Amino acid sequence: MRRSSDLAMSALTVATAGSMAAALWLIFLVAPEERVMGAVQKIFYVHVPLAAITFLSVFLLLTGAAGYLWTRRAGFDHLSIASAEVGWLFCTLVLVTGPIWAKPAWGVWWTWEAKLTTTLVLWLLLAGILLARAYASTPEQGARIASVLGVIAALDVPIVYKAVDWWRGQHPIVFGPGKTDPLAPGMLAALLVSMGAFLLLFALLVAVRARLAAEEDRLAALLEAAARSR
Amino acid sequence: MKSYAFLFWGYAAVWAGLTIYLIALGRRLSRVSRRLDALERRGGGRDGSAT
Amino acid sequence: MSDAAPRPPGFVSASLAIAQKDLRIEGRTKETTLATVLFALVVLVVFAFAFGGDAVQRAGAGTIVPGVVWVTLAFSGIVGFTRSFRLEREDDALAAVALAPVDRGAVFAGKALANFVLLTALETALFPLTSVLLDVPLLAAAAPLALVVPLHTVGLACLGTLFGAVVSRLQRGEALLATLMLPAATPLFLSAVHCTASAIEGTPLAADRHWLLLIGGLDVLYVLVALLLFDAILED
Amino acid sequence: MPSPPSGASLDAAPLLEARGLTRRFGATIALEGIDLAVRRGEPVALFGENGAGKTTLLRLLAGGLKPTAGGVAVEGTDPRRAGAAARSRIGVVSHQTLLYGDLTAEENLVFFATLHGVPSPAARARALLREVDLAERGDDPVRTFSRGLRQRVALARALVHAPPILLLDEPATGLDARSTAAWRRALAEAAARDTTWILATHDVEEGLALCPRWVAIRHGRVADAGSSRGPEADRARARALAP
Repeated sequence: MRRSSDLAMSALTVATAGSMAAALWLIFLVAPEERVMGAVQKIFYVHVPLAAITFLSVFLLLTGAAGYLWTRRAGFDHLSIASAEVGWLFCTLVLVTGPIWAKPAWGVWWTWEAKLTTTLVLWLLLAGILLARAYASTPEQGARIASVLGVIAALDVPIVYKAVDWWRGQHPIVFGPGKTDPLAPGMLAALLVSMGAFLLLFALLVAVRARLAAEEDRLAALLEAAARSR
Repeated sequence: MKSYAFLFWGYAAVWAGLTIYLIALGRRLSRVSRRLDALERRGGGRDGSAT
Repeated sequence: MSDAAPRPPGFVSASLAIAQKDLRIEGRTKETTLATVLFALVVLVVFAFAFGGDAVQRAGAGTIVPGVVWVTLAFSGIVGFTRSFRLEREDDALAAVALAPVDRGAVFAGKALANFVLLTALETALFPLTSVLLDVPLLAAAAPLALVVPLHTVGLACLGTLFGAVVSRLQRGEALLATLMLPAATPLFLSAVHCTASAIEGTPLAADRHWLLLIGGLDVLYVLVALLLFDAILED
Repeated sequence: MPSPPSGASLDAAPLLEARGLTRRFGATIALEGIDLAVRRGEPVALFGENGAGKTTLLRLLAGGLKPTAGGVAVEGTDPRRAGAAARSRIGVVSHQTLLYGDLTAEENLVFFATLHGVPSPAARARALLREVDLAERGDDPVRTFSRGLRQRVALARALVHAPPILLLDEPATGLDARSTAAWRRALAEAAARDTTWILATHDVEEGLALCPRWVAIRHGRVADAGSSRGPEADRARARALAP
């Protein structure tokens, strides 16, 4: 069984690398340069997939966390660990690429717009979950507490978005060139391929991280068994 | 053109972040499997499948 | 025992017993009240230093006061939430409560109720203090505030109790309370600040219907989530 | 697992029974396949080193912890399944007092009596305070008590709903000789009112004195069991366990 999962993992790695290369080729060599923003608009092709996948990871987190609380199966907790950690990484990259794109495009690093603010709050919530797990006195307690926090965070995110939206009122700032200008065909292809590539990368990272969690569990069990038989 | 500097840093940040995470993950994974291998070899004959 | 057999108390009477117990302890030690009110006063003073004494006159009461009040409440509240579970952990009395034939949700409800009462007591001290120190006529806005503030205090008490329970299980976890709780409280704060500003500026509450609906929904959601999750939090 | 016969009757369902009780904390196995039956009027001493799983076993028996596998039956029903009804058949005294230090002894007892739905909590609290010889200290905060006195209040707290089973986890650890004597007297009075207990302890002599049967656990499994009233060899085996 381990061999077949190894095979799947290798296939996923190859697919990720291939699609990532294709995405980069499309982004830099095929997609036309945006007329208003210029070359910097090309950050869009990584920023948007990263952001979309960050919010996808919240769904995975909710699944893992609620599933663990319901069934107490370790597999759900491994999913919850992986989606929280990889989601946090992607969220960090979204928060880094966003301002780098916004500064030359709109002249500001940051604005308290609903999507940005929600992403920032999500980053804090995910960081809190990772931190709380590190503070737990046993892995089992960490899993339980992180699951509780994961459920709260996942339920909170849409409400945060709505509240921030009302808080700021309707703002004319348009994020994503799609609304000012229909995407040129080359742009759309680059975006879609890039989205696919980052999805594969996300899947790969989550799978590897979940497997690490499973292996760590197995190691702990073996150490325990060894201590017992001595 | 200044815009290219932003583009460069944007992509640099993404790839740096992903690379660092991948390296960290790979190191943790190899350390765990090294320890697992050592344990399984030592306790090969005995019941090594506690979970 | 020869007399009538014990019959497990219902949800409401169990939570009332727990709230009453918390408030009785507080009545005896007055630790939470003293600590939170003094802390609130300190935060207010720090705000006055930070903004300059006449900030309210320059920027307008609606801009400054709601933020000051809710930041102060959140941070002093955290002092109280920490204490609320410290008294359960000291001799692990909560373990004995958990062994009683009582729903864990009732434990949450009781402690949240006690925290709500303590927060309300803190607010009755905080609003007059703010009014005096920042020189804003809050008395004029007393009626809408009396609706808006308790509505948000319910949410704050629920979140504080929920997260207070979470960090009380972690080793040295109390330091994490603010870090974990405040991001989750984002919608609550946005709503609290907005509605309080409306109340102070005299905007009719009808204009904030959607906010009031949101906070009402949030209060319900927080209670439901807490009732569902409290069992898992208190398991060990 | 060996369950040596004893003098007591073997009639009705055991008061408290564990079958194949297993508990893992993540990968750590705290208990594995514990079988244990406690019959009315036949207290059991639980011996074992620190970390052997005594506390985990008592918490599983009390229903405060979910077993990973196996089950517990209190008078034939599962406390997790039967919930409130079965949980009110058990009282717990632990190393910690499980009391509120800022409340008086009486207030503590009234509070827990209320949570257990005892008909008239105040009267019950006063009766219990008399029983553990603390009637005149009832209005003092528990914080002001010595450890010996606190453990007596803790015993009263465990008895508040008159449970037929007491789970005692190192209750007398750290008590001086006089407090221990007073504590044992209180326990003996409870026994006179048809209370049975499981006593987890380091102190083999105490366990043998207070319980007619003993069970030793090691690494989360039942390692040995015997009688404290039967042949001397049984007691010697228990003593040999002492670290």
